[in-house]
Amino acid sequence: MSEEGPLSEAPEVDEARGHRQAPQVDLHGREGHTLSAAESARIPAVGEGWFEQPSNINKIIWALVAVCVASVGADLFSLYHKHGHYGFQEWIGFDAFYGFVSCVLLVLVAKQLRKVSMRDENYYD
Amino acid sequence: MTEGAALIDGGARLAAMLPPGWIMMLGALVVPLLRGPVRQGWMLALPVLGLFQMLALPLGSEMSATFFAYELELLRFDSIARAFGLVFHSAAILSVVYAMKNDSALEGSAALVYSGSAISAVFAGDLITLFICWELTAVSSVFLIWASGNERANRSGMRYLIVQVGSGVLLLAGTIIHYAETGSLAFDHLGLVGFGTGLIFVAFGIKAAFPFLHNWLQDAYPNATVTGTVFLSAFTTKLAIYALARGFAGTEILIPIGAVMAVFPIFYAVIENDLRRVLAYGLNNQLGYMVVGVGIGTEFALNGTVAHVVAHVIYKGLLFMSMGAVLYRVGTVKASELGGLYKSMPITTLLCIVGAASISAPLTGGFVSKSMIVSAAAEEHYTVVFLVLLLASAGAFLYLGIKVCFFAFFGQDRGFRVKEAPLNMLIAMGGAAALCLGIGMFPGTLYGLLPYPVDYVPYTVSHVVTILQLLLFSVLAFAFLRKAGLYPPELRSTLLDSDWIYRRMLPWINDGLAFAYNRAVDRGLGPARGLLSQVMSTVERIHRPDGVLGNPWPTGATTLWAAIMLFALLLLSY
Amino acid sequence: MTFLSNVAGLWNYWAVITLMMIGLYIMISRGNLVKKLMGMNIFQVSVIMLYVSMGKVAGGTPPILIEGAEDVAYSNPLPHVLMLTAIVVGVATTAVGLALVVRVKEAYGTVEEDEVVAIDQATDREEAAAARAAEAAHGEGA
Amino acid sequence: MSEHFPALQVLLPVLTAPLCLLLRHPTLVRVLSLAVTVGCLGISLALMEQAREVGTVVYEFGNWPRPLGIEYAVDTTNAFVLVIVSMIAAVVLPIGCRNSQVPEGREYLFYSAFLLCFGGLLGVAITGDVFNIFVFLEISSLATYILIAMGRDRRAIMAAYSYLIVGTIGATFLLIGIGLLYQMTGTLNIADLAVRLEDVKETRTVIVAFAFAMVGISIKLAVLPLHHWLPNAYTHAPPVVSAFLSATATKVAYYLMLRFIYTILGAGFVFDVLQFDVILTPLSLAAMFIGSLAAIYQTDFKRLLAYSSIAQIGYMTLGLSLNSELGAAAGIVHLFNHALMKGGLFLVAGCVLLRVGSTAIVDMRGLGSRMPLTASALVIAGLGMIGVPGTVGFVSKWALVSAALDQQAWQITVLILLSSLLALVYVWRLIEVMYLTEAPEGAERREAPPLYLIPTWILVLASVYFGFNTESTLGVARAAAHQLLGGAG
Repeated sequence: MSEEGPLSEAPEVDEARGHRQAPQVDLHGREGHTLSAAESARIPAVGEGWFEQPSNINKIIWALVAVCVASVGADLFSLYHKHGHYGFQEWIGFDAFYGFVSCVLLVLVAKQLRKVSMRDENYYD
Repeated sequence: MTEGAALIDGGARLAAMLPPGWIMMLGALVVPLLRGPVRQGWMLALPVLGLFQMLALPLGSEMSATFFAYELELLRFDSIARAFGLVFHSAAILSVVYAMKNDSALEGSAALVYSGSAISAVFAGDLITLFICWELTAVSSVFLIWASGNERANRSGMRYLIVQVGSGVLLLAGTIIHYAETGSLAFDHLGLVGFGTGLIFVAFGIKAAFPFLHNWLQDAYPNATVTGTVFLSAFTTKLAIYALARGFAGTEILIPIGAVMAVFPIFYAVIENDLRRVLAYGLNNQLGYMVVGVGIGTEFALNGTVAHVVAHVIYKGLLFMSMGAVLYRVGTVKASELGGLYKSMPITTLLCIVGAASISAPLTGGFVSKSMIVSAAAEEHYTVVFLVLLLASAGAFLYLGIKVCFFAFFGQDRGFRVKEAPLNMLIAMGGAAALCLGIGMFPGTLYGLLPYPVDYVPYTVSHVVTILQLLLFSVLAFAFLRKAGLYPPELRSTLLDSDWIYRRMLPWINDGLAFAYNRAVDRGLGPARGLLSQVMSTVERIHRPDGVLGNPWPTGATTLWAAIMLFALLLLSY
Repeated sequence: MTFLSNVAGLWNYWAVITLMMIGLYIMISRGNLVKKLMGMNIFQVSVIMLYVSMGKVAGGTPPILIEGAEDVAYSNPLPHVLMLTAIVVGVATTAVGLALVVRVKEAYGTVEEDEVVAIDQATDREEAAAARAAEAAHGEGA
Repeated sequence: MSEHFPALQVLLPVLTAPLCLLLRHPTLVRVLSLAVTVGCLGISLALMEQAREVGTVVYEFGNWPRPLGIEYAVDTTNAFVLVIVSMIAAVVLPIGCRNSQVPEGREYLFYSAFLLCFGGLLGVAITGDVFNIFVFLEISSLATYILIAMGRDRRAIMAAYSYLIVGTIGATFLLIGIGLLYQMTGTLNIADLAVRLEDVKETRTVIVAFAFAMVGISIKLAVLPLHHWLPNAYTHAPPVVSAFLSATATKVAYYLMLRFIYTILGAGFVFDVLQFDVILTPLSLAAMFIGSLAAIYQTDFKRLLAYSSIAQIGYMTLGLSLNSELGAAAGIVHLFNHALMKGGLFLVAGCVLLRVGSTAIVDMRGLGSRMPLTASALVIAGLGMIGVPGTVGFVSKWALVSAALDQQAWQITVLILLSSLLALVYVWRLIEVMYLTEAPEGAERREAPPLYLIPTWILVLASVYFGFNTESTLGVARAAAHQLLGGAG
């Protein structure tokens, strides 16, 4: 498959709703499954999905924060017996902290890696 | 109907005489002769039949054959082999269901031979049998890559084949040397004790994708067909883990190797754009856990390794299946081009989330298996390794699970409106998801299959909460980085990895040497080269059909030769 | 034994060897297919003579049983018998050979080996050239 | 009945041949000869069983005891050769004389010639009398000349003629050798010869006898400088004949060489006193390389196969020249394995000739899609020629390499492996042409008929089967070599 072709050639079935149909890449040249107009209509338009509403996203994030706080809170108020092989594992919120920091670090390091190792998509061709 | 039943009965009796895996390998040969639903049924029947056949074997069964002077142990049925056999069969069944609509006979046969040979390898009791199966997996699996039919896949497949066959050659060489050193071909615990076992170790290491030996994986898997990658993800590397666990359990060097393996692919996974390649990096990262488990080598650690193999094959298969479905429907799995597919493919989305969660979340397979390895590291006081694995857990969950789900199904809607994945794919994914959850919720069954008795209890409040903290804050970190604009954007790109060494550096060196050589030749080695080409052309000239040696002489000449030879014999004897 | 008695005492072998060499030489040197067959015949005859002469027992009579006679030395009959078979084989071979020569003459119009070989090689070369041409044409097409 | 098996083994085909001439009815003749070959196969297998049980099965004609009468003696070695010959005959004969010059209605000539050739070869292998060897050799050779001349091309006639001249020289040399041996011992019986030669071994007459016999057999075996009858004969003969001859005629000659060296003259005498290996080893190595190189540069598929046969004969004689039990076993097992592979390949050539009308390699372009079954048979048998594990070729190479290593002959091992690479080159050339180039325009896609395909695939599948089941080939070959070299039968 060429890298640009199928996407730019994809037929615009419903421009008003921002829909486009994907080209069929297939398992060996089967006919494409073009959506019927009815099927297409059932799918929310671009920007209208539940997960696309900024307010909903904020709700999700706040819910996430709440759960996070709750999990650390369990540590804080010793709601359960915390058990680990090492002493540091029993610190309050150790895993939370470790998870957060290591993820941020991983991303930041990876961004640096990109400077070294990123090449054009067709570098080897 | 009764005839059919009799046929099935006869077939079953025949099959019962074969070692596990052979049913699939032999049955695969028939696949090209069948068409349509018959073929689909046949392809599904083979692994199911194989599974039943394996389950019917009592533990401790053996089967051997004589090959030259060597006694080959085709079947060694112990608990570790049983666990691998079980998960390989399950993976084969799910993958076949997933690939049901793929009507390429070549791909179907190759996939079955590949699965079958991987299963046979697990039951191999000696190194020769292992080698044969080892090479068979290499040779059969490459067709799953070549079946993509494009230039990129062709070349990638060739690189893959060279690496895999190379691994087999090392295994053979190691086996021969090991045999010369010890006189034994048995595939039991080997340990790094000599040059022979060293070569075998490297051979296993290549297939297990050790750091710097890993890149065939990320190179080849994303280039295979939609269905081929699902097969590939299940067998090759896990076979290598099995081989390591069998041959090199407790070899300490494996621990640092595994630790590095668990971390470095994450960096690549973060910035890689092709989501199937992201999964390949993730595969590599999870192999790291297993290698660490083998390296620790205690019963507990080995149990953890086997358990993690079981869980990992299933959930990684599920993730590859969901990305395959996306590729099938949308035509790309590049993160930079995808988004918002949850609207079009809600079921796939849900199943993909289950797969992502199964990496470590409670109630899933990854939770009950991976934690055994991490705990084993702690129990044996490998503190640094413990912390590294913990970090990798958080990273893997985030950048494999979240990233794949988020960029493919949520994120910015790119407007693709496609159909939900085909039914057979959904069934396969659903089956895999059910297994993930089943293992996670009822770990006792899994633990019962492990090679050693298990007294590990995964579901303690402490464990659940701490893991939840780790995972939740990973997600929080992701949300934070996205909001803060620190998260690297998805870019269409190629990332340099160790494959750069053989795809770029070696050719450069080669070109440089060729240049130097040509210069030297121009300066005065010309005559030598001329001589060489002259020799070559002379060889061709005299062997060509019109040359002296390629052309039948007239009878007189042969007669003369007969006389000459007679004379020579007489001369020699006098 | 002196050289002379060597030659004289074993004269039958010398004769055989001479015949054999003549036969071989004809087969090597003559290009005419019929002459080659004749050379082959001479060569075979030399072997027959070798066998027959080795069956002779000095002072022996032909191996026909003489009734009532004692102390009669008989020549060894076996080589003669063997050679009856060998002669049959030789005749058969010659017949097949001559039949083939007839066919060669029909197919090629000549019975000189060098000419036949030249024709054959020309055919071979044509085939090879056609092969190369086809390959080259294919190479351009691809 | 079963005690007469040795006699029946030869008499059945030899007597059926003239019967065919009388009957003339094409179908009848065909069925009859087929029945005879299948019967011979059964007999040979039974003989093999008997020989493995009792060591040597002896059959005395007219109950005349050794050394007066003619006896047939079957031990493991010649039982193995008998099985090879009759197996190949039974597999290839059903194809009959298609693709040859035989005019319609005169197929009975083909069948009688084939049966004579077949019976002659069996006779050579089975008999325990050296003069009988000569007679049977000539019977089979005369039939062979006729069979070769049946080829479609006029070059077949010339090939037959050349083979006739050269082959007759070979047989006559053998006859001279036999005569000289008789002169020294007064016996023609092989077992008796071996005993009586002990006293007179070092005489010049025996040495000369040895030289004549060896050169004679070498011609029939196509050892390197004496091989030039072979390529033309195999190239231009009808495919079935090529398949049969390549799989059997040289094998029987190899058996003769084994018999003369090990049973009659004794390995100690041949190798230590006469130093036959000094000549045989370099010739074998040269055959391996020159044969393979010539195969690489051929433009005709059948001729390529013929040259590859010369290389393969090199492997067999190399095993012999190693002068060890393992070496002889390697040679014997390669008899069988090569018969399967080369027989299969020549039948593939027959399929190609039938459908494509030529066996030029360029005409085989795109065969992979035009005749998939034929092409895949070629690939599998070709892998065997290279010696890929899982094929009989590998078994042979393995046996040969381990024999060479056993003698500490490292350099020979290396050369064996190198020459395998050459085999890779010429097999790859064929694969490339068949699968990686497109079919010429207008080429029809038509698979060969089952009549051709079934025998071809029987041989090809057997070549895979015996790549795994080594007990019934290598095991027997080792037993045969053990018996030949004087171990307890």
